[in-house]
Amino acid sequence: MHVFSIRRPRSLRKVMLGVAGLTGFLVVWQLVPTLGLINSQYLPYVTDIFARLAEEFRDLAFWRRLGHTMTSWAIGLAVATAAAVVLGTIVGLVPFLRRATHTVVEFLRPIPSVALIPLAVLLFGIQMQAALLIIIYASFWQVFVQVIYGVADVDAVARDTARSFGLTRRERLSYLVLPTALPYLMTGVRLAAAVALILAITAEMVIGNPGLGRMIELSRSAGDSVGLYAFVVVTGLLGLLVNIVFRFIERRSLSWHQSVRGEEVL
Amino acid sequence: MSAHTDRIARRSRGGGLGRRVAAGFLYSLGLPFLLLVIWGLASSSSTNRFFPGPLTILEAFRETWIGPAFVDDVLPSLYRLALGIAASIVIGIAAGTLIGLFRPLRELLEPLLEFFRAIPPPVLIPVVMLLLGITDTMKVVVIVSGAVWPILLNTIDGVRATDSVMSETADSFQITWWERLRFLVLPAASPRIMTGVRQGLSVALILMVISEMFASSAGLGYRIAYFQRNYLIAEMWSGILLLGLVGVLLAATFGVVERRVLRWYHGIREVNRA
Amino acid sequence: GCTDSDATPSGENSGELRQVRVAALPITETAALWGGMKAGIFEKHGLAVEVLPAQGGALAIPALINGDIDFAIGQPFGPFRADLQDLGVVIIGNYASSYAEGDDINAVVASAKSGITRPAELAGKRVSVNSLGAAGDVTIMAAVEKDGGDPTTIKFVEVAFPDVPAQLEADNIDAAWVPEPFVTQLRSRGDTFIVAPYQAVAPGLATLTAIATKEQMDSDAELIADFTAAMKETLEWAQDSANETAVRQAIKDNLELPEPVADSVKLPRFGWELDRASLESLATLAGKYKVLDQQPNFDRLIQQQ
Amino acid sequence: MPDRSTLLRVEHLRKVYESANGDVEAIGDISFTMRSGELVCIVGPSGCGKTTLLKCLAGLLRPTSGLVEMDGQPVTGPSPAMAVVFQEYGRSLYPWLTVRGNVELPLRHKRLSRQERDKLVTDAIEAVGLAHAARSHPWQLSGGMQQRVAIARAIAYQPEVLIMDEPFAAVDAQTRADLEDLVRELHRTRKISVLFVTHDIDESVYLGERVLVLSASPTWVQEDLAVDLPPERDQITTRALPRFTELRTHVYDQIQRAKRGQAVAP
Amino acid sequence: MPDRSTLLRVEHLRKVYESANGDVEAIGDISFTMRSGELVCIVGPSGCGKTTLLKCLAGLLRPTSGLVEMDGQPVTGPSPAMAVVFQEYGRSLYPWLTVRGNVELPLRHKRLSRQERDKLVTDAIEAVGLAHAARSHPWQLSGGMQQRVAIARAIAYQPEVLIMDEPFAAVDAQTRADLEDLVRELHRTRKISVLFVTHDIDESVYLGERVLVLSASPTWVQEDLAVDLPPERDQITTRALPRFTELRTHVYDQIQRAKRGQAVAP
Ligand SMILES: Nc1ncnc2c1ncn2[C@@H]1O[C@H](COP(=O)(O)OP(=O)(O)OP(=O)(O)O)[C@@H](O)[C@H]1O
Ligand SMILES: Nc1ncnc2c1ncn2[C@@H]1O[C@H](COP(=O)(O)OP(=O)(O)OP(=O)(O)O)[C@@H](O)[C@H]1O
Ligand SMILES: [Mg+2]
Ligand SMILES: [Mg+2]
Repeated sequence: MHVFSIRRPRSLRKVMLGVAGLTGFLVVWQLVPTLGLINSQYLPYVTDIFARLAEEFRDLAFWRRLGHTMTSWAIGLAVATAAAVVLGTIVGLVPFLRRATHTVVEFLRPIPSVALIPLAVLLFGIQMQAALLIIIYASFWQVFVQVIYGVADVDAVARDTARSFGLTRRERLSYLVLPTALPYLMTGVRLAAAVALILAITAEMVIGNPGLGRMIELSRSAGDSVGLYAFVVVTGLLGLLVNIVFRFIERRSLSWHQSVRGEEVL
Repeated sequence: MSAHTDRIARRSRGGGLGRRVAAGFLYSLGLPFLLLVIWGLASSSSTNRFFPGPLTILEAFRETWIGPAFVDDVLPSLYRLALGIAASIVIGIAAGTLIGLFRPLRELLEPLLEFFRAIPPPVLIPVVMLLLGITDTMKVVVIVSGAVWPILLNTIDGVRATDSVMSETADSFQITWWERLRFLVLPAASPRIMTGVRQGLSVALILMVISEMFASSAGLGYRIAYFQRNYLIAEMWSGILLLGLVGVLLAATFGVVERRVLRWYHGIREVNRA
Repeated sequence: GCTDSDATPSGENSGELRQVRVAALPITETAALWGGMKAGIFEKHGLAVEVLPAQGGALAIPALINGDIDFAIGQPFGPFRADLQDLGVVIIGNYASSYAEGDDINAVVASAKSGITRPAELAGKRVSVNSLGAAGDVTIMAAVEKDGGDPTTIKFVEVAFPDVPAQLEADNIDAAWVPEPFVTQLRSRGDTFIVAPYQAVAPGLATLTAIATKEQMDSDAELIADFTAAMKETLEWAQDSANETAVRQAIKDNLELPEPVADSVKLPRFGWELDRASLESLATLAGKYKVLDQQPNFDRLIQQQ
Repeated sequence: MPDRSTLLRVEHLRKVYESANGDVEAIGDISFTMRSGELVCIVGPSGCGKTTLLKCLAGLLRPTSGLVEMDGQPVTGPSPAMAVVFQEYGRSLYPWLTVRGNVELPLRHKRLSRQERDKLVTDAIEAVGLAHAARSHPWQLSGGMQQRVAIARAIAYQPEVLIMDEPFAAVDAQTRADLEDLVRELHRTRKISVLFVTHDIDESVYLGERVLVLSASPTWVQEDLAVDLPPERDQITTRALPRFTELRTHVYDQIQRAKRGQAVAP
Repeated sequence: MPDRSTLLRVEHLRKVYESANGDVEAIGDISFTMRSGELVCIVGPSGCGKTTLLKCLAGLLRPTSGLVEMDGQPVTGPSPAMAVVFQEYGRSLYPWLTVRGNVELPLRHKRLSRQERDKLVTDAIEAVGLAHAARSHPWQLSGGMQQRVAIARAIAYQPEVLIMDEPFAAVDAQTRADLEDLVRELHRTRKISVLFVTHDIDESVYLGERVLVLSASPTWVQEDLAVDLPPERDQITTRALPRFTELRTHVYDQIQRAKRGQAVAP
């Protein structure tokens, strides 16, 4: 068995496969109305959607709306993540707090943010803050729960090591607890990023402040299915983009972790 | 000066049980009770109609949910919720395991999954409705379309993080594919899977409401939307209260299951807690 | 090259104008408001209006109470409910009404497959409205009863207007209550017009009203007066058939409707004068069909300006 | 014993770990053969590539270049006839299974009756002196006990080839002696071929029929020493033989030279 | 050396692990004292409770009953003057830090200048022979190298008391000898008190001023042996002393009796 060292261009293959997956999906989509499974009036052809997208991409207004949506997304996600990491770490580390807050957390978590929109409007009016409140509320829990579990995952021997060397609380946090919780946190943030995007758009749809969501709602109420799906596709693409960014961060920050380094061997 | 610790040495198992249950009770109800009191005090001094006091809401709760509404609105919702959760767990774990184990599959599907994950369910509902009609199936599908992600993502990440020495052990002993799954991959990923399931539970509940807020004429979510539109503020809050209670109930049930499934995991954690 | 469809014609001299925020749904009816703004009617009355596309009364009324917006244009059921809950909301004028005769602005249309031809046959069938517990289902029930059917057996489902054509075709519902342009669209593909429930039950019923808060009325009578004057003028302007092209142009400017639809969509009757009797009869019907369990206090609610 | 067939043939084996901060040449160029039924001990300085070598032989790691043949077939993956005791014994046990479950696991897919399997498991656990702990979980055991579980698992599997990576590092002297005798007995009665990595020079001489001394990195086989002690060995008498002392001194010198990097590649 | 003050006093220490499938009595009744600056080796059968004992002394585990005093104060938690090398060295290293980062970590909260700290770290890493691997991550190292990182970390910390749990189990004979001399040197020049668990009987006699032999479970101190070898020790000459052979044979017999459970509680 003569094997020679070949560094395969992994990333290239990865991109190719990913594109293949997306293309396959688009082909299926194109086929559904073509074969008449669903009337093309309700599920338009992919080709039409791309034509519309090309048109939108040349429109400054489109980018401005996208900007609105992404601004509330980014602010909401950042605030939610920061709050969830801080609170999650504190609650996760202090058994008393964890037990005492358990019921309240479980009570608050399943309250749908969509149901809270009127209250948000009541508090902030038809403003971005109202949408932000909703985004933060929904994405906070995603990160919070992951952090609580992650913080509890510290290895017993690793913790004893920290204790025996008398690491200060801060050092223990930054060198032991957070690295352990980081894989959990990354998953949480990726979940929260999608949730925040969904809510940024839903809030715009319902509250009606400017952004992608309002465009979706406008297309919808006009019965313009090509426009509707074009914006939905933009949403999906945004999700994809956000994920690529987070994957990149993850590969950087988790290069030591089994899930990332495991890919390098064999 | 000595550290004789004879007295704290052993928790007596029999008498301690009662006290543990009492402590558990206190822990789980202490903070909620405290918050209720604070809220009651705050609302009695404010006159904002949109934030009624707890007593008003409890009254509304009793009138709204205890009675036929429970059978007509709540039970069907819970039934769909249960179906949705079960389907999400099965799909999430099964697909997550496959995707986590097979790198090409992951590379093939990841962009597609991320694409779908970002699409807001309210936009998805009309399409699903078109395919499945205005049926329970459609609502269950909507629930699954949201609740499956935390489970799926956590499973993928958990499966990918299986310790290298452990999987080499499995390789070297020629463990069959099925045994590998059953005795290595799933247990190793189970802490992550459980995190995902716990997330998924509340997301499922949220989507149950959303699936009923659009295109429906009954159900808990529909009721809440209805109260909202009609400014029946106390009733709306009582619906949210009910959702919260369902959430707590789900979490409690899940807690029991988790303690069973992750007994080894919690065992390790408790070992050196001096 | 790049375009910018948001670019607003410059030259707004909003120097000493008073800022007013009005919530209105992004539907064709709002064209009168947009058209009036463009025609400079509000400016003339010292107002600079900003239209916020709030989705329905459920959001507009909290925002009104919160003071974030000054006025809302919405269906009368919103203020009915708000009045029942004592939220301090008043209807200060009409905005748009249905037609007492001729083609109305909305109708119940049944799919060809269902074989329904008249209102009484809706009994026992699945009928969609955009929002349960409002004017749609109340007037449909009344129309069915009037035609000899049993209104209690109708299965109402919530389906958003834009989704109706697809759902009708997929046989998920038997009939649907839709406004224009969907009525025309459905009829042209072979579905059956059943009834225009507003016209059948309460001819000339108000579909949209102008809403404010009692508090606002007491504290800022000047604003109310200015807005009333401007609205009166705007609605008269919009109702004038000479200005129809301008109104239709406002639709095209503000909604993403296809051009032919914008040109042909049926517009409601605009007017500031409230028809209190039709509103009261609507409320009575709602009481009868258990959609409202109490009657709103019309003396308090309706404050025609 | 020249009639025994060749079990393992390693030729010009080379392994380079590629990583972000530079490549590490774990194995330079190793060639040797091993006959069926032989007991070969491998010694060498810490970090010289013993574990890497074993993983390549067991088909767990793909060599960078070179040939590994087992029974005349190139090794492409783990073979069912082989059992491995890993150096990182703690991590090779599954914490969610009991001791018994861990030992039983690899037997599940062997076609054995319930009784046979139970007997194998019970015998193996008894042989390493853990009968009293069979129902404990690995994390409830001491380090040495964990290591013995890993050994029991390999024994119960009844392999034809047993690969052991410092299997007795964590057990006390007396237990170690007992386990050494157990391995020799398995080797002699069941004709199991054994590849045994150890740092204990006496152990390598006492156990082995051959001792391979590896050089420091870049690794090659510095010495392939035949142990000409009688096949019947005994902790007291064998270790007291003058030839034993000669051999162990020889190996010790070799190791010392290897460590100091004084040996020259052949 | 009777003038040296008492560092550690252990009286009637008992530790029972409570677990779902029954309680395990890890330590029966241990009493001993250790003077400041002493080097005490602990030997005993596998699973007799050595690790448990060390954890209790280090303040990482709360004894079920009994007294542990250090410098006259009861031990309630880990002391900053103490460094521990854990038996599970692999798990006590943080995979997200490099070798250097791991060694440096406990020094961070010591008030040291940048240069001092760097020097300590570099020296410690060189002392264990890992200068070439300072920038690797623990999972890129061999078992023996990982163990040496854990040792380097403890040395760099410059503790007054050094607790080592089978620290040389995974390194080769030559490296082991070097590290033994390193420990003795630290002990002699810096007057560090050392508690050293080992399974290598020769090592315990070569290193220790006293050897504590523990019995099998339920554990008590079976023998407290003073090693009356000259303080200046040397791998060749000391190990060749007849007294050395006498002592090691004595300890070996004790271990054997301990293992067989023949010894009787005092
Ligand atoms: N995953 C890895 N990535 C990069 N380098 C590695 C990896 N695993 C091992 N190495 C390097 O390969 C070399 C050989 O390692 P190996 O574990 O085979 O040594 P060993 O002979 O088993 O040592 P020991 O006796 O200490 O266990 C070492 O220099 C080590 O740093
Ligand atoms: N977390 C635990 N839960 C229950 N029992 C435990 C736990 N840790 C250790 N034990 C038990 O306590 C006893 C002593 O364990 P300990 O690790 O102290 O032994 P040791 O002397 O260090 O052994 P070795 O030399 O093998 O490392 C063993 O019987 C072990 O099974
Ligand atoms: Mg090794
Ligand atoms: Mg131990």
